Order: sequence, then C-alpha cells, then structure tokens
Amino acid sequence: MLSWAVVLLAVGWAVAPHLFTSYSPFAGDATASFAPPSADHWFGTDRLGRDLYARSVYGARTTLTATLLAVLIAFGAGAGVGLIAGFAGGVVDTAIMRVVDVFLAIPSLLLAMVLVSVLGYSTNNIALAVGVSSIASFARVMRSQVLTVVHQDYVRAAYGLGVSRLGVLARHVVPNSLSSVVALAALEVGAGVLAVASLGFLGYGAPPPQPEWGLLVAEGRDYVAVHPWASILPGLALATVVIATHRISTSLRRENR
Amino acid sequence: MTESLLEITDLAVDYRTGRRTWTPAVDGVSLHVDPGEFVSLVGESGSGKTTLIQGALGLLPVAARIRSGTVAYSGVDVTGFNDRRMALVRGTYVGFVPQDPNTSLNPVRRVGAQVQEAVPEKKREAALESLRLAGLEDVERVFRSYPHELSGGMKQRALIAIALAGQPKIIVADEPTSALDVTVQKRILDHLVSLRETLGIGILLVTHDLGVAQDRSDRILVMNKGRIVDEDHEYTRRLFAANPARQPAREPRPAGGRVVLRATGLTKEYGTLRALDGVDLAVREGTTHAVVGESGAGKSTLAGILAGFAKPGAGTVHVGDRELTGLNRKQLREVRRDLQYVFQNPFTSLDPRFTVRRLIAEPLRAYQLPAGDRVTELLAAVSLDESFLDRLPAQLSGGQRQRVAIARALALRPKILVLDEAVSALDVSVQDQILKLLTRLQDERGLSYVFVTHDLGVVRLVADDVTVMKDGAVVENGPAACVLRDPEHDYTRHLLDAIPGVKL
Amino acid sequence: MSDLRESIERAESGRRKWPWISGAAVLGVLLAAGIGLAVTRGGEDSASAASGEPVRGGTLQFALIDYQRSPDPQWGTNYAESLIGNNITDKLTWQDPDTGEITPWLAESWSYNTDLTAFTFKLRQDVTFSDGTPFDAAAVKANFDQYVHGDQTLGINPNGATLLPGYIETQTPDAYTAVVRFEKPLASFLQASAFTANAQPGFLSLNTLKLSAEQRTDPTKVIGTGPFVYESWEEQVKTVLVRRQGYHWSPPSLRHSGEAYLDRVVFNTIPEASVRTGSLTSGAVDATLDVGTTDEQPLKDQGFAIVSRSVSGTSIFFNLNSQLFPTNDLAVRKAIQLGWDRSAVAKTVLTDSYSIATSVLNTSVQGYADYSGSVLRYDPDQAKALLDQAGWVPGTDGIRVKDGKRLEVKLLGISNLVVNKPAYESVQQDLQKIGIDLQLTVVPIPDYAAQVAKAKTDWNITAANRSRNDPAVLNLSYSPALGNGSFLEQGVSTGVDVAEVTDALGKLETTLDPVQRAAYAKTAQDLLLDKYALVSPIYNPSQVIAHADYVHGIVFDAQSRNHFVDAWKSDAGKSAGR
Amino acid sequence: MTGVARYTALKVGRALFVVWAAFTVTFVLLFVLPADPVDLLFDPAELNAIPPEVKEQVAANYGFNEPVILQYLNRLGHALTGDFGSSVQSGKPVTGAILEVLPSTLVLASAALVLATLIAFGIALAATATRRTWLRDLLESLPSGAVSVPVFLSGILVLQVFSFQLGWFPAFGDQGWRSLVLPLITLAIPVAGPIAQLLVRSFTTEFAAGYVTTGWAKGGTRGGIIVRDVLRNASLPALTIAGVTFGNLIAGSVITETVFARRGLGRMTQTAINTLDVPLVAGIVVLVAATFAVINLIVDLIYPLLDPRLRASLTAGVAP
Repeated sequence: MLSWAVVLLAVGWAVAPHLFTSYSPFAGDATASFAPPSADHWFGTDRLGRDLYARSVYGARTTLTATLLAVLIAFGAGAGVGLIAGFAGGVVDTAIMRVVDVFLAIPSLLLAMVLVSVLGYSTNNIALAVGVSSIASFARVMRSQVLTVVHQDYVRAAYGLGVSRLGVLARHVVPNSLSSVVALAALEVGAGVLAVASLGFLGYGAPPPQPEWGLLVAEGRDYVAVHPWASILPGLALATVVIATHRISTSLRRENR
Repeated sequence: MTESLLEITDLAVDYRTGRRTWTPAVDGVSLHVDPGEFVSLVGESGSGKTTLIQGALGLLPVAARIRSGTVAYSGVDVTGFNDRRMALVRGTYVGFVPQDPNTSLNPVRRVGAQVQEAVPEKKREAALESLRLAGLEDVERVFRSYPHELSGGMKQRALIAIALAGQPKIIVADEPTSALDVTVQKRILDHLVSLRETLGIGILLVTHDLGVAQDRSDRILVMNKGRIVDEDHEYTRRLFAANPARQPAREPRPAGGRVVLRATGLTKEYGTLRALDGVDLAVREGTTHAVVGESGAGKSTLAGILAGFAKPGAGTVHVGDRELTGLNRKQLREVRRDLQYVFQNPFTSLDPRFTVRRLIAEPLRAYQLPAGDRVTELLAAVSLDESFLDRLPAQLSGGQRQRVAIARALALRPKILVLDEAVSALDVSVQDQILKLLTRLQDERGLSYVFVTHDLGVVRLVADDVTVMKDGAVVENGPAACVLRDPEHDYTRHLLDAIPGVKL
Repeated sequence: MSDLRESIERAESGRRKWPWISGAAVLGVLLAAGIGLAVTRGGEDSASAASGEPVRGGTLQFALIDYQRSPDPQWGTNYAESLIGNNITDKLTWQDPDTGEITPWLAESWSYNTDLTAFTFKLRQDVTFSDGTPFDAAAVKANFDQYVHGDQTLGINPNGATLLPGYIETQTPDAYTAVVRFEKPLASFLQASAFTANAQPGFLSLNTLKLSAEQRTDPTKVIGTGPFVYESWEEQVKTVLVRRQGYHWSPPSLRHSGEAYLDRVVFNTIPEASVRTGSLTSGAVDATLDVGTTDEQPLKDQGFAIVSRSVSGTSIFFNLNSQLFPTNDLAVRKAIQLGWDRSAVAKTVLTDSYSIATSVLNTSVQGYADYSGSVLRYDPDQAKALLDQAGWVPGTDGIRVKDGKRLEVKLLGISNLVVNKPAYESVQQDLQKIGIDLQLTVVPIPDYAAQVAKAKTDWNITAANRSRNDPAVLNLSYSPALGNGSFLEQGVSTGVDVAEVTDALGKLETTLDPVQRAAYAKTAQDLLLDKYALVSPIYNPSQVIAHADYVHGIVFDAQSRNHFVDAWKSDAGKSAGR
Repeated sequence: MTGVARYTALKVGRALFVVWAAFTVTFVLLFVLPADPVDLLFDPAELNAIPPEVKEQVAANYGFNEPVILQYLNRLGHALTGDFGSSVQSGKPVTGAILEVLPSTLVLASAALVLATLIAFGIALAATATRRTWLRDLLESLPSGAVSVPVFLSGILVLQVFSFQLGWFPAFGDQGWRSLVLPLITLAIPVAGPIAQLLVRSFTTEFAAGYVTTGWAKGGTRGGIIVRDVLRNASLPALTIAGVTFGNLIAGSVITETVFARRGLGRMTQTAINTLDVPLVAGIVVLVAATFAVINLIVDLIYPLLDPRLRASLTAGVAP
C-alpha cells in the first residue's frame, strides 16, 4: 500500500512537478550556494543555489521517463521474443535462445556502457541502452513462463475444444504468461533507475541543466564530506522508489501464485 | 487403568481468514485411540480431518490456532507445547505417515539417511530393521537409494519405516494410500493392520475412502464440516450410500450397435519405453466403454491418442468413417466437433482467468457459433444455475468445476466424449453425483463415452464394455458385466480383489 | 505411562534463550563506539609546521585523478603522464613560470637564424641517462626524429608532430651541438623545447628509443635523465619513482643543486574527489592534486596548504562558430560575450585558486592583454540592445526569434574539469534572461572527440582550453591555416576578413622579439575578442594542490605542471599511508 | 553414459558459440562507434590541428586502416590464439594487460561472492528460522534495501565513516587484506540482494514441502530440519542465478574499483570504454563472456551432481 503511494508520488512529481514545489529547478540563487536543508529548502541547495528538492521533483520526469522507456523496450522486445521462442519451439526457439545467451553473457552495465558509447550521449540513448541490455532477461523469463503455460491442461483443453493456435496464443498463453513478466517489469523499473544512476556516476548523464536523480546523486558525491545532503537526500528519494518497486514486484508475484 | 494413547477432547481449530476474522475448521471434536486399536477417521475434502490431525501432531500452519480443547498423549496434555517440546513427542511417541509418498521424502538425500535420522540412537542397523519392519525387501538397496529410484509403494513403505523408527506407541496415517494403485494400497494397508497386531500399537487412519475404512477398522469415525457425526446421522448414511461398492451395477445393454470410435493396433514409444503395444478398441454408439488399469498401464496415452492430442507410432483411429490419424490441424478441428475430451483434474483444465461464461462459450466462439442462451442451457444441463456465469474457477468447488468442464465439452454437441479419469479427483459423494450426471446426459443425448479409470468399482456403475490394460497392452476386454463377474485373466482378478469395501 | 512426561522434563532443563537480544546488544554497542570514535577523532591532526632547511629522505604520497596509461613520457596526453614524465625526463630549456622567459637546462645556450627555421643548441656535457649512457646531440636527434615521425615497426606514434610542425631534421655538427631545422618559421619552437605538458619532448636514452611500445610498458626500461627514475608502474593504481643517484642538472633557475630531496614519490590514482580529500585529511597521502573546489576552504580550515597555478595557455573559452546559424551573426556573438554575470560564476563556481578570464590568453602568457573593462564585462542591457538592433525579437517563451527561427545556441563541452559544467550552467541561466537559449552538451572526452569532427556543421560553440605557455597558441588554435577553431571561411563567415585573421595570427610565429610579439599578440586578441568576437573566454582553469603542512617545495612550472626535485618533507620520517 | 556425453557436448558447444558471438557483437558495435579511437590519443583541444597524415599513421599502427571484414577475420584469427592486439591507449598487449589486473578483481569478486552468499544465507536462514513475524518481515525486506542504494553512494559513505572518520581501513589501493575490507562490503551488499531474495523465496517454498512435515513427524527440531533437509533443496535454485550474480559482480566491481581506486578488471573496463580502446574492450568483453559461459557450463555440469533426480534422467539418456 505504502509502496504504491511512494510510486504514485513519484509519478505525480513527474507529471505535475509544479504542484509539489514552488521553486524552479533551473533558476539558481547565487547568494544561497550550498544552503543546508531547511524549511525553505527541504533538501538544501546546490552549488548554483538551485533548490535540490525542486531538482529532485523535476528530476522525476527525466528519470522516470528514461526508466519507463527502458522498461518498455525490455518488456516489449523481451516478452515478444520470449513468447515466440516458447510458443514456436524447435529451431526458432533454439536460435532465439542462443542469441539471448549471448546477450546474457555480457553483463548489462557493460553492454549499456558500450551501447551508450556507440549511440552517443543523451537520456534517451541511456534509456535505450539500459532497455536493450535487459531484453535478454525478459525473454528468458517470458519463455520459461510460456513453456509452463503451454503444457497446462487448460491449453491442451483449448486445442481439444477446437480453438486455433492463434486463439490459444492470444487468449490463454499470453494472459497467463504475462503475470510473472509484469512482476519482473516492476523490478526492472527499480533496476532501471539504478542503472541510469550508475551510468551517471560513470560520466554518462542527462544534459545540463536537466535534473535527473542518478545525476543528482552522482554529482553530489563530490561534496559528500562537506555538503552530504546534496547526495544523500536525492539518494534517499531514489532508494525509496526502488524499494517501493521491489515490494510491488514481490506482491505481484505473490498474487500470481 | 489403561490411558488412551491419544485423547483429543473438544478440540476446536480456527483459520485466520482476515485481519481479525477467524473461521472454524474443526469444531469441538473428541476422539481417542486405545492401545492396539485401529481407528479410521473418514471425511471428504474440507471436512477438517487433516486440520484435526495437524492439530493433534502440533503441525498446524501459522494461520491456524487452537481455540479450545486439549490433545493428550498417554495422559500428557501437549496442547500449547512449543516446537522444541513437541519434538520430544513426535517420532518417539507418535509416528506419522503422510499422504503423498512422492513429496514426503527429501528428494536429494538417500532414503537410508532419512530413516536413520528417525532412529533414536541413529544406528544404521536399527534403520535397516525398521525398513524391514515396514515390509520392504532388499533393504540394503533401499537404504542406498534416492527416493526417485523407488516406486510409489516402496516410498510409502519407507515413510512407514520412518514412522516406525522411533518405536512410537501410536501411528497416525493421513490418507497414506490415496496416491497409490489399488493393488499397492491393499498391500500397504494390510501391512499396517499386521503391524498393529505384532507391535501392539494404536493406529489412527485418516481417509476419504469409506471402503478402505470399512475393510479394516475397529471403529469408524465420520467427520463432516469440522465435527464428528454419528452413525445414524443423515450425512453418514449418504456417505455410505455413495460408495460405489454399495450401488447396483449398470443395467447391461444389448450387444451390437454401430461402432463410432475404433482404434486398431495402436503403438506408442517414448524413447526406449513402449507405452502402448498394439492396442485395439471399439466403442459402440450410445454406450460407455471403460478403459481400466493401474498407473503405467498406458491408458492416459491411449486417451490422448483417441482425442487427437498425440500421434500414435503405428495403428489407426477412426471416428465414424473418418480416420483421425494423419489429419492436419484444420481437418482435426472438424473432427473435434464430434469428439470431445474431459480432463482428470478440473483444477488445471480450466483457464484460471476465464469466467464460467467465457469457459463454456469458448468452443462456440472457436467455431463462430452464437453463444447467448446456449451457455445457460449448457449450464442447466449440468445442473448449475445462472448465478455461476460470472464466477472464476477459483470460486468453484471441485465438483462444480468438473460440471463446467463437462458443459464445455458438450457445447459443440459432440457424439463422443473421452473422459480421462474424470471423477477420480473428486470426493465419493461428488463422484457419485457426476457419474449420475454423465449417465443422464448419455441417456438424453445418446452420447458415447470412453471412460478411462483406475477404479474398477466405478466401472461397474457406468460401463457397458471394458478394456483392462497392463503395461501398455490389453489384458482382456468384453462386456463389463462378464468381465467383472467372471474375469478370465489373473490380473483382472487381482484388481477386483483389491477394490476396497466390496466384501461388505 | 510417564516415560513421555519424564523424557520431556529431562530435555527441558538447561536450554538457552535464542541469543537475539545479546546479539543486538553487541551490535548496538559496536555502533555506538564507532560513532563515538568518529566524533572524537575530528581535530587531532595538525603537526607543528617546521619549515626552514630542506630535509633529505622520505616518501611523498601524492594523489591525483588521472593515471598514467604508459610509462613512456612522450606518449601521454593527460596530467598524470606529463607530471610523471617531468620527473623522469628533462628538456632542452626551462621556461620561467613568472616571466615566461626561456632559460637554460640541458641546453646551456642556443641561437637561431633570422627567419626562425634553424635553432642551434649547445648541450651540457655532464648529463647522463640513468642507464649510464651520455646525453648528447645524437640523443637529441634520435629523440626528435622518433618524437615527430614515430616508428611504425615499433608501434610508436608520431607524438610530437603537432608540437613541432614542419620539422625537417636535427643536425649534429659535433657531439654536443644540435641544430633543429624546420620548413617554415617557428618562433614557438623555443617554448616547445621547454614544453612540459602533453606528449612532451622529454629525452629518452637511445636504448629506450629502440624499444617497442609494448616493451616500453616495462617502466624499468624507460630511461631518462630526470631527477627520479621509475621503480614501478601499476596501471590505474600508482606509479612509484625513486631518486636518481648523482643527478645535478636541474634547471639553473630553480637554484636547486644536486639530487632530489625525496627518496621516493608515489603517485596514487584516486578517481573520486571525496576519496582524495578524505585520504589527505586522514593522512593516507601527503598531498593531492585535483582538489574539489568545495573542499578547498574546509581543507584550509583544517590546516592544509592550498597551492595552485592557473593553467598557462588559453582560458576555458567558448569557441564561436562563425559559419553556423545563429552564431554567424556578430551581434549574437557579442551578446554571448556580454550576456553573462562573471561575478556569479566567481562566487558560486570558482574559488580563489581560479579566476574569471579577462582575455583568451591566460595572464601568465607573454602578450596577454586585459579585456575585462571592455569586451568581457557583464552588460545585459547592451547585449539586448545589440540583439534588438540585429532584428532578434523576444518570442513567447522569452527566447528571441528572427525570421521564425529561435535563438538556439548549441554548445559542446568536455566534462573532465569539475568546474566546467556548473560554470556553463551559470552562463546558460544568464543568457536565458537576455533571450538566448544556450543548449549544453557537456560530455566525457571520447564523446567530445566524436562530436568535434562534426563541429563545423553541428555545433555553435565548442568549449575547451589549450595548455601552451606561448602566444603562438592562438595561431595553433585559431588560424584558418592550422586548427581553424572558429571555422573561418571566406564568404561563409559573414563580415569576417579571413585573410586578416590568418595574417595576424601567422605573425606570432615570425619573431622572438618580446616587444614585437606582444604587439602581434595584442592585434590577434583584438581581432578574436573585439572586432570579430570569435571567442568568449569563461574562466582560467587551475591546477590546485592541497598538502600537509610538513610538505614543502612543490614546484609549478610555466605549464603549471609539477616538479618534485625541490620538494621535501620537514618530517621526513613521517610516512603517509602507514 | 552417452546421455552424459551428449549433454556435456551440447553445453560445451553452447559455451563456445556464446564466446564467438560475443566477440562478433563487440566487434560490430565497436566498429560503428561514432568516435575514432585514434582521436583519443590526442589532446581534445588539439584535434582540429592534427594533420591527417599523422592520424593515418597512428591508425595504421593499430591496423584500423584495413577494410573492416579483413580486420574482423584478422582479429578473430588472432583472438583464437589468445591475442587481442595491443591497447590503443598504452600499447600494452591486451591479454597481458587483462591478466595483470585480473587477480585483484578475482580476489575482490570471489571474496565478495563468498561474503554475499553468507549474507544471503544468513538472511534466508534467519527469516526461515524465526517464528516472530515482525522479524521475518524485517529480514525479508533487507534484500531489496540492499540493492536499492547506488553502489557508488554506499561506497563513498562507507569510506567517510570507516576510513576517514574512524581510520580503521585504508581508503584506496589494493595492498593487504585491510584494503580489501571496505570494497568487499560495498560490493557484497548489492550482490547479496538478489541471491537473498531468491533464497528467501525458495526456503519458504521448501519449508512448506511434504518432506518437512515428515521431518517434524520424525521429531525433528526447526533448526535440524532447516539444516538437514531444507538447506540443500532450497540452495539448488541459487545456482540458477549464478550468471546474474556474475553480471552483478562485474557491474559492481566497475564502480567499486573506481570508488576505492583499486586496480582491476572493472576499472579497466570503465577506462577502456571511456577511451574507446577498441582492442581492450573487445578483449574484456570476450573474457567476461567466456567466464560467464564457463560459469554456466560448470553450473550445468554440477547441477546433476547435486540433484540426483537430474542425474538419473541424464544417465537414462533423456535430455532435460
């Protein structure tokens, strides 16, 4: 319940940031450089005197959009490929799964880093890279789920009733396979936020002055000894959302059992 | 004065069903087992018998609580014992034989180690002795085996050995044979009876099968809705009446009639295993043809081939004039309008996401036929009313599900139904209802059934013809009345002997 | 019956409680102790500062952000590589960091012909490489030849090709005289002979020059004449140098005689700013380079010394693309120069170690002229007026529009210096106010390198700096005949006389007369900053070192690179890093 | 035994395919790079001023001037003999450079794996063993907490407290066990998370299995049943995420090694990608993919040894 509230809040931040803060995320106040957290500036301010809470609120849009894009790519492509592999079986399955093996063999952060280097440098490309690097795991989960479902009695029953292959696929296999992939997608939202943050740390981030959670944490780390809030408070916001998505994923998985 | 080995007094157990709400599962049950006594506790699913046993052994799940009452072993009240204290009672004082031998042994440890653990002094010799006592031969080999290397019956004996290993005063057996073939069931139960005699221990047998209880018990307790009901109770009488053994056999029908389904020389191999070996079968129009056999006999493989789910290695199947084997997917679809299939387990054969309405309409939709009233009509045919239309399978009982599955199978007005163990997952009373339903439908609609079952008792009630199978081959076939009354083959005789409750 | 009861009672005695509570208690105490310790440890540092006579011995633990990719000093392009190279090798000349004057080092004296195409160096005769071979004219020739041309069979790149353009050959009339000849006049070569920054001309022994790139990754085989020699090189982690026995040829202007004071210098690579600072305060290192701007004051407060030198050469500047819309409009370029508040950048982004740029050249470069009162001032009204006159009218979102096109200026920058991004963001905020939408793409070096190839057509501004303490750096960076940093093209760059710029910049290579050079430099700066407004300098980057109070004598040279020959620790026994 | 032989051959074949494909994918990706790796050898501010013939000469030094297909075949041929060429950035042979840093990553990663496994088992065992629901809930939420904090932030915070404030452990470098402690903890925590999640789940499932009831009935105690019966059954699924764990270790070491200024493969990966050192990146990716393939191969091969059921189905000649 609380988890959904956290996620809804984050989505609210992304959709209508101005409702949550009166500060601009871009306009700095040169006299208030590195102000500590206070009633005026809940998360304090950064070097240019910009309100960090406002930047966190507005950053939700960049971060969640990127994450959503990443998850959509991973989910769409991964579930599609897994579905085809699991349902078609035989040579198609073998071919697809060998390709998936290859992508699984390259750790996703590594793959994402290479992809960002190749694609060039923007939030969308980071999302794309993170998404592409998780296609394989979605494909694998989807495939194994499809394989389980395909051997269920109710699928055999549907064939027995004269339902066509496509009908079985659309009405039985897809709906019953998606549940655990949806749980994985919820998990991937959290992983995506973290992956974007990690890439930010490694030097690949959103273009300034666009705020982005990972980048806020990554940039704030340089001042951690002197102005710890600059990194820790956005970090807490980020961690809270990730934990919330994990709990949602867990509860989705439980419901499906 | 001899104290009862187990004395349950006024026990009430609740399950948590909400934050603050509790639902009773066992409600004021008292029973006792004296030394040397064989007591059977009979009840259908949901009667609370398993909860009662869990309560007695201190194995209730976290969501359950004992509201009142006591459990005492030899006068020691163990109610409220924690795990640590209860561990001193279990094994050494009360042995437990669980229901499913296939899941009740640790799959990654050798059987011997698992038995040895239960022996007080952890001696190997004692463990071997215990296995011997449980009626196993070649105990050295069993000792070294992993569970998957043993047959179901051997596993159950190993579990009995574990129960005996601590030299308990009483053994509680929870449906110890329901997962086993009848012939194996008979041997295991007979062995339990003999143990009572040689060791002088008490036995509490929990079962859903009245026949099993009747054959061996000193006393039978019937449980219904969390309470123990007495012999004269209406439920008890109904339960006894539902026992197939107590019911009249089917009126034999005239021989002859058109053959609507014919299999010739069916063979099927899985790797090196020959699952079917030249099976012939002929089903007459408007009759029921039973296929009987124990596990591994090949009857499910046969049913699958008859229904077009699998292709035979050799041989042919004809539905009416059409040959089923060798059809492509589209042609097969046409045949399916005449031939439908009902699965054994109604818990897996219905898509959990579909409402009853969608489930029954699905075949109609597949052939672009109008659903509408047809769905309610079909529902009525299986004696369910319209209130079920929007329910999901999870909201139905086992019997209701199987009715839905039958209604679905009837949607296309087929001529033939292949019923693969269609009643064996159901309680006796429900099974009885479904069998009556099937008979009624057959009479009304002139259906032909292929009735696959392991239960010869049921065959007597429904079958016109019977085929007995063993190891993939047909042992004998013929009119049901003849085969059951005067079996030609030893194996058939053997099977008939093992049917519980017939003697009474 | 009561065997059951008895057995239970027997087993009951002597069981213990599950040790959750004690475990939690231990954990709690540990945590409390930890926090307590942390609090009490705050201010115990600060040994007494005893300066005075240099002390010999000791190890200097030094931290920096970069690591040396190869021990070959002619190879590298990052700060660690040039820094370490400077302590391993020596150069022909030494440039005075204060005056910019070229003074003797391995060359005792030099002369050049009037058209500045041949430079004759008389070499010191007492210099040896650490493998015992002599440093002589043959060594100079072999080094320069390989430095400029590379050696494909050995896998050696032409590292010096950009520093010595038009290099023909080195002649060796006698063992200790080397004549370096060029195709064209190259006034800046004299400074190049003292060059200590990227891909520097440090001299390697003939034995080293014969080695392949791969063999040179064994640091003990990389032999120079410098005050230190390699002990070890662990890529990404650290480089350890030890004192060269018998070294006595440090640049005379340093007034250091004999060997280095320190026994050993350890260059530790620490990529994280907070870890460098923390390591200094906790005593794990004695000194650190690349001090974060926000850490400077706290470190000073804790008694650490902050020393810095602005990087000689150009400032960090916005290179304005004069052939791409809208920066092809002089008014836009002028508005960008005038449109941002220098004091805000100084206040929020910079520290005392840095300064706002007052010209495209750093103050330490010969010929520097001050434009802070004229072109390089904050005057939003003037900027707006210029834009108004040029026909840029404010649009609905505040950004100006002309002929239906928004005043969007795309900037490509490098994120290697921590200060860059916030400084640009501050400029961005201010330009927004006068109606210019400055769009920032501040990226790591590889992405910059990838994009810069397309800069002519894709980017209005490339932001970078070039480290070369010679006014000719303007020629190298901007001349349409060389780097063409502002993408000047006759006819395409509206209103710019390309020949005038080319000519003015080219003159910087034609004389070594200080007065004349200063005049040429002034002309060049006038053209770049004022007349054509091709560049908007931002700030002067700085190399900042924080060190413990017992560390002395870290030298910043004219390129702002450090030399440790004169460094010492007043408490030589005190070894950082425990 | 033919079953076992076929199974092994199949798995080895798959592993080899993965390594080859990883090499090819990397090659393709790196050759469509927007930046020229040669450019990165020069000062970025000077790029405009570098004469084209100089660039060509450098490109020739690394073989970048040949046609792509030739380069591919050439590099593949050399790669088969373990030669991935020389690093553009340092001139070092790629294989040597990797082998040089590998040990310290191996030490860090394997120690972190051990610690992570211990933490994961600790959490799972404690969550299964406890009868207090609040404690169980708390323990079960630990794994998602563990993976929710960015590794670089936790690393820096750990450093602030235990190195800079308390001075218990050195902050950087890789000498001695003391310098291993903080990176180890930093790396182990996020790696432990997914393992713990899986274990908690499989412990819960297995603890509800029939043989556990048998265990109780034997007179077993909670601890005894968990250790003797549940542990092995519940641990087996952990092997299935060996690959994921390996990926987490690599990703974690990229960041941990940067924060703690340790030498190692992760750090080398980061700088190699950052400087587009094509031969080095290719070498690393192939090594990582090969390691991944080998790990999965080992898991595939030892799984039957740990699970007698699978072993039986193999010897029976039925491929699983």
